[in-house]
Amino acid sequence: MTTATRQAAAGLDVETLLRMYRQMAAIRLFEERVSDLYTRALMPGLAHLYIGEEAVAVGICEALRPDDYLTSTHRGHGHCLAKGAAPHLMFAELLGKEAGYCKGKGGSMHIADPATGNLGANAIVGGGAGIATGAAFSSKWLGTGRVAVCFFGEGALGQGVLYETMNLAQLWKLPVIYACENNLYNEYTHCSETTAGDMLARPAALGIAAERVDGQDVREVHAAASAIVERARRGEGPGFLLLDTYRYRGHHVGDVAREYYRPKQEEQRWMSERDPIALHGDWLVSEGLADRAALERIQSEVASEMDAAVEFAVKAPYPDPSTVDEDVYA
Amino acid sequence: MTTATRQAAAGLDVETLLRMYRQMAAIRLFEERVSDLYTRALMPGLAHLYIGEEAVAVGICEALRPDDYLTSTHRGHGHCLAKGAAPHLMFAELLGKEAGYCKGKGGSMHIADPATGNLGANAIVGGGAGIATGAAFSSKWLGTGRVAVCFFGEGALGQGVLYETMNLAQLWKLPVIYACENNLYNEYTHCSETTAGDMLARPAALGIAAERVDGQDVREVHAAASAIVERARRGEGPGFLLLDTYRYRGHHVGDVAREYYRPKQEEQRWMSERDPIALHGDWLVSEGLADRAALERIQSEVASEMDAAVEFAVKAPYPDPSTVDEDVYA
Amino acid sequence: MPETATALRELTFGEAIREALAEELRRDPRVVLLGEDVAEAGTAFKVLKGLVEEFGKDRVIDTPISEPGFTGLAVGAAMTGMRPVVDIMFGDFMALIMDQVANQAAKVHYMSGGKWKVPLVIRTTMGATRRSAAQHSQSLHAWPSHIPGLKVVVPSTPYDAKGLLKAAIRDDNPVVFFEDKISYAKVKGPVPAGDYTVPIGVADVKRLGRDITLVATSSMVQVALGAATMLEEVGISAEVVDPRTMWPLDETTLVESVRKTSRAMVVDEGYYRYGVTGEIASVIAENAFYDLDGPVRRLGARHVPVPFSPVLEDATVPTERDVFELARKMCNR
Amino acid sequence: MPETATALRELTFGEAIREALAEELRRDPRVVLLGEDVAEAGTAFKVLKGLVEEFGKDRVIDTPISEPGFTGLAVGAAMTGMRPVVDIMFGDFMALIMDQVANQAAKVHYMSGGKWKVPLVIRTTMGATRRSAAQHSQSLHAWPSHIPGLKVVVPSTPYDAKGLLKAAIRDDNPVVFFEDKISYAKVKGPVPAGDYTVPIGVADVKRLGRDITLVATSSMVQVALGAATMLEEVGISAEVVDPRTMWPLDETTLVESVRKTSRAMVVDEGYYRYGVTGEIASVIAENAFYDLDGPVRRLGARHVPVPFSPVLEDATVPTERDVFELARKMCNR
Ligand SMILES: Cc1ncc(C[n+]2csc(CCOP(=O)(O)OP(=O)(O)O)c2C)c(N)n1
Ligand SMILES: Cc1ncc(C[n+]2csc(CCOP(=O)(O)OP(=O)(O)O)c2C)c(N)n1
Ligand SMILES: [Mg+2]
Ligand SMILES: [Mg+2]
Repeated sequence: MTTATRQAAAGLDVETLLRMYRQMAAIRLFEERVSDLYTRALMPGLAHLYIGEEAVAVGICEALRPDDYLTSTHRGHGHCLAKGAAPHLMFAELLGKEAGYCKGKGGSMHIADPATGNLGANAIVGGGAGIATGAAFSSKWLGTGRVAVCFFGEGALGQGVLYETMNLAQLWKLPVIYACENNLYNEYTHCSETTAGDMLARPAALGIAAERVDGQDVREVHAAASAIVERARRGEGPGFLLLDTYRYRGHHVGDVAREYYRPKQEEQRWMSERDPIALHGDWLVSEGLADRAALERIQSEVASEMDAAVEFAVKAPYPDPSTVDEDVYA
Repeated sequence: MTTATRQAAAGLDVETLLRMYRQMAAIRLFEERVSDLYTRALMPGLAHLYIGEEAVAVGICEALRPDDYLTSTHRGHGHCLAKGAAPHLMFAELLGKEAGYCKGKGGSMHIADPATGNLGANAIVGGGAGIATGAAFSSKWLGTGRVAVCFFGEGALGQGVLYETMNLAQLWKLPVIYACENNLYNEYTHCSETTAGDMLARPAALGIAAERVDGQDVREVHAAASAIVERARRGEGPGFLLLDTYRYRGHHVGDVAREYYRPKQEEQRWMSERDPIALHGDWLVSEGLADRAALERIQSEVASEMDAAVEFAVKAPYPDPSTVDEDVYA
Repeated sequence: MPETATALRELTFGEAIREALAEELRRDPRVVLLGEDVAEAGTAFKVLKGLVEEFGKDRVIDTPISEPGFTGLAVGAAMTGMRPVVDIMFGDFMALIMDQVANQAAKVHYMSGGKWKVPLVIRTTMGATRRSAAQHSQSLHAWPSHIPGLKVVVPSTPYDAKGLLKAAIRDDNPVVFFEDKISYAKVKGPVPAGDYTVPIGVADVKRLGRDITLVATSSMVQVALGAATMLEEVGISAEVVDPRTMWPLDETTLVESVRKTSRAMVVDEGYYRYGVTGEIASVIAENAFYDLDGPVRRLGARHVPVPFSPVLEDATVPTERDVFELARKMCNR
Repeated sequence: MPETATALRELTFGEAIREALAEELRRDPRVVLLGEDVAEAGTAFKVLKGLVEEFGKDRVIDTPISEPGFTGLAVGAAMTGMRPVVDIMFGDFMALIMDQVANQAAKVHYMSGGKWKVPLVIRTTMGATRRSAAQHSQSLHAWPSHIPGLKVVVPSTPYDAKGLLKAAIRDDNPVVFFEDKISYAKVKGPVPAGDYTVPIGVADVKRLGRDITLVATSSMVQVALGAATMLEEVGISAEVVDPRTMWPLDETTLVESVRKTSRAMVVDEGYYRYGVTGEIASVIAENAFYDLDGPVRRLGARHVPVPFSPVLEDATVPTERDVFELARKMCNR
């Protein structure tokens, strides 16, 4: 299927195309504010920024129903936002505030929200594999038609539990999509040092429909995701998307001196040539679907939204220390 | 490579061909005595018999050097014997006697013996994967040229750690052979219910040299093993053999009523048409390398050997209860 | 099959488990059983025999040998509307799933600020003396008991097993349920035919006594009761208290018993060190210190890997005689 | 680089660890380090920084994110002539490798009747208050301590860390070595420049006192010492005993101290229940019962998953003030 056919198949209208632009911009600006909060020592702990990978989360989540499920990772803000999380409640969680998605108990790596089908970000690499596959199991057993997307980095290909759960999904034809974000690095180690053979052959060996996708092209991601999600929804079994992408920043906000593990030029090349927001914006303009001013308007709307969200979170109160003992048991 | 070329390549002489016959007969008769000891309530616990699968262990172990390593499984007697274990010390272990390979501490599922490179049978399905891969790691790091063989049943394809260790082996080009004995059943469940996709594609996806072999043809097994073992020894990386075989008896000695999970005719067919000892014996006779009398002599020699070994074990004393606290720490 | 909650039959421990599962499968369509060889084979211990015939392969589901994988799947299924009961054949395999149990199941509710729930039961086994050697004989209930967010159940009688398993399945939290392998066929007792639950977190005084409290768990309850009979013959009246659940732990019942008897011994089949006996002994010593005539004493599995040889293995598990002798010493008789 | 065993420098805890590894890598070619991002990155905590430059990528080996896989590989390598040191980035990931640790490494020697040995060190971390939330903040040293066949080390000072790590690497048994993350940069102390070992299984009295014994482990040793200073101001003389190794446990030193002071508190950063404090308190109570003025008391991590928010997380770890106040109450002052 060519890109053109796919777009047609996915039936993308201008609203959707612009919403994807806005969503990517929102994630980018969210993350920049996270970085800023960290630098200003307003955020406890660390955070793993999604900057550069926005097209993956947005392209996939735009292909989902609101009641579809996802599991996310340590680098999870983008997934949560793309699935519909409210930035102010996310910032509040990142700052450890009572108003946050998890009442301050989860933090950056554990944003969870039943309302948007978010089963939770996870700080264990590969930790979402079982949960997402289980949500797909429920969907099939209860007949709800929901699809579950399991986001993970290519580093999670190292975790055996992923193969165990993919095998289960394929045996039982569960509606789960394994979305592998290949940003080339497991923390500070290049994936070529950690991954033998051909990444895509791994799910394929289990009989899972698997496809490699340009993760910087949001329309391409969306088209591939739409096809594989609908296939899963029809009961034809799980899918696997290998999405080539890149994180612009460090592994986490504190990882600033990166030359020892990856060259500056590599970073520069991805940022200047393969930026998902710029690429999509340029395309929108070249296709006559938006002009520069419209895109800038979106950017500035999103920026104000983020500023307000940060302000909300900064001002929000911390939880009462006595709540530490709540929510251990249901 | 055809069978003929392979045999030539492996350079099989009559002694080797006859030794393989003898080794298979020894394993068969060993296991029959185990069954007998169990029936006579002389053996504590249970045992998982290797009857029907003899060509796999023998074909592979004949391709190994005495100082090569192996890890074995719950169904491990055949591997241990093929690698050179003494039957009387094995029986002694199975009966929980002091003279046993592990002083009675290990039993049927934990026969281990440094002298024959036996790193230990393992009662955790997939439990040998790490150990065998680690032995190959040592071999490479210390430059000893040793190869490690990791035996496991197709049920172990369910264990994620296998993919983790195969990935490591391929990344680091470790001299380890993964020998997957596909006897069609994980305990009482057919492998088609537990294994999605194509078994051989799994190691292949990691870039590991993988080959499917008729596990009932000892010469075929030996030829395939020789080639892949020598390749590993040359530093060209790990290998994977998928060996089609069948266990004639129950999952363990107590599993006698088996019709609910597999038809009697299936058992009969394998036993009458694909018996590795009969097939090899017939071939030896048809090639003029042995006559029936010679084969029977081997059988009866082995039988006496086994009888003596059983007698040794039955007469051997139990360990002193005080030894229970020994060997916890080195 | 006429069933009333009062009709008592003698069932084995294993039959009680099966009956609890059958009743819950009947009661709630969201309950499914997952594990290796659980369907036609009815597990390696045959405890589930017959369930697949009644409930079908959609409810009694054979899995690959992928303990971390199917436990993880069950966590996700539990979060999204099912009530899975996972079968982990040997308790030793808990070692394979601790990430799913302790890092995922136990923490989902808390990490999400109470938003997601994990109504999951993990049934597994414990207990030695089956000549199954070091990797198939451990009693690892101390591990999950250490982890906040989990409940841990260790029933000792058929009655408790049925009632507690039903309570566990209806609980909205992850529960790890340890069944003693030897008890499956060996321990018999009266069990109501119909529906009842035993609350999680309530200890049971299995025998009243005056001179010493024997706190015993799972398989060790029978051992303690046997020892109590022997003790009676030498004039010592032993009370046997079964906590029934490791967590929540019914401290009140334990402490009250010891306040009365002024002596306490804790008997458990897990490894002796850094296990169950240390916690329970400490709880007693902290809360009944001034009533104690002497230190709380502990008996656990010998602190060695479980050996295969019967003569060695039998030396690793506390026996009636061990309990009897230690109790006699504690009572100076 | 002139090195003599007597030249003392102030090193951080992290530097002491690195020095121990560097010296052992230099001393014994069979020692290799394996783990995620251990080479150029020097681990997530930068503790190994510089080692790959000296020893090369054949000795300091980056692995995929496959904790069970590379730990299992290390078990096999240890059996066959290497002395691997495995790096498990966060102690929480112990949950992923318990099968390799408890079912394989711990049992190989015993199951083989003493024929195979597993000279393996697993270095991992513990300790909260880094705002890393529930899956990156646990102190799970109780789990391996429960398993016979393992040794478990929990150093609290740079001196002990270096000496014990060297002893662990030279030990022929699997050793799990827990390093407190906060201590890496925060705890400094004198460390000899050259070779020395600290024996595994010997406790250290970190401070002499008369009125109460504070048994403290790892990060809690600093807390106990701080509390001891506060207690001094109210006229209470606290002895601080650091067991240094959970197993073997130096019962004699603990018990002797309590016999002298007649009061004992155990402070540990692991979860409070079914953990380290229960075992140590029981050992003390069993052996010093008649010398005790009151029950042994325990402080552990609050029995909840570790929360993210600083105001919540800070309420989960025992503080100097907690120790101080409890000690004062125990001494009736
Ligand atoms: C089981 C486990 N091992 C190790 C870690 C530490 N860790 C956190 S992120 C990470 C790298 C993940 O790489 P990848 O999956 O490619 O995701 P990316 O960070 O590139 O998005 C590691 C090793 C972890 N969180 N969980
Ligand atoms: C981790 C683990 N899970 C489950 C078991 C129980 N078990 C023992 S043998 C077996 C089936 C193994 O099947 P396979 O690997 O095909 O070997 P086979 O018995 O057919 O030789 C199972 C499930 C185990 N020993 N270890
Ligand atoms: Mg990555
Ligand atoms: Mg099989």
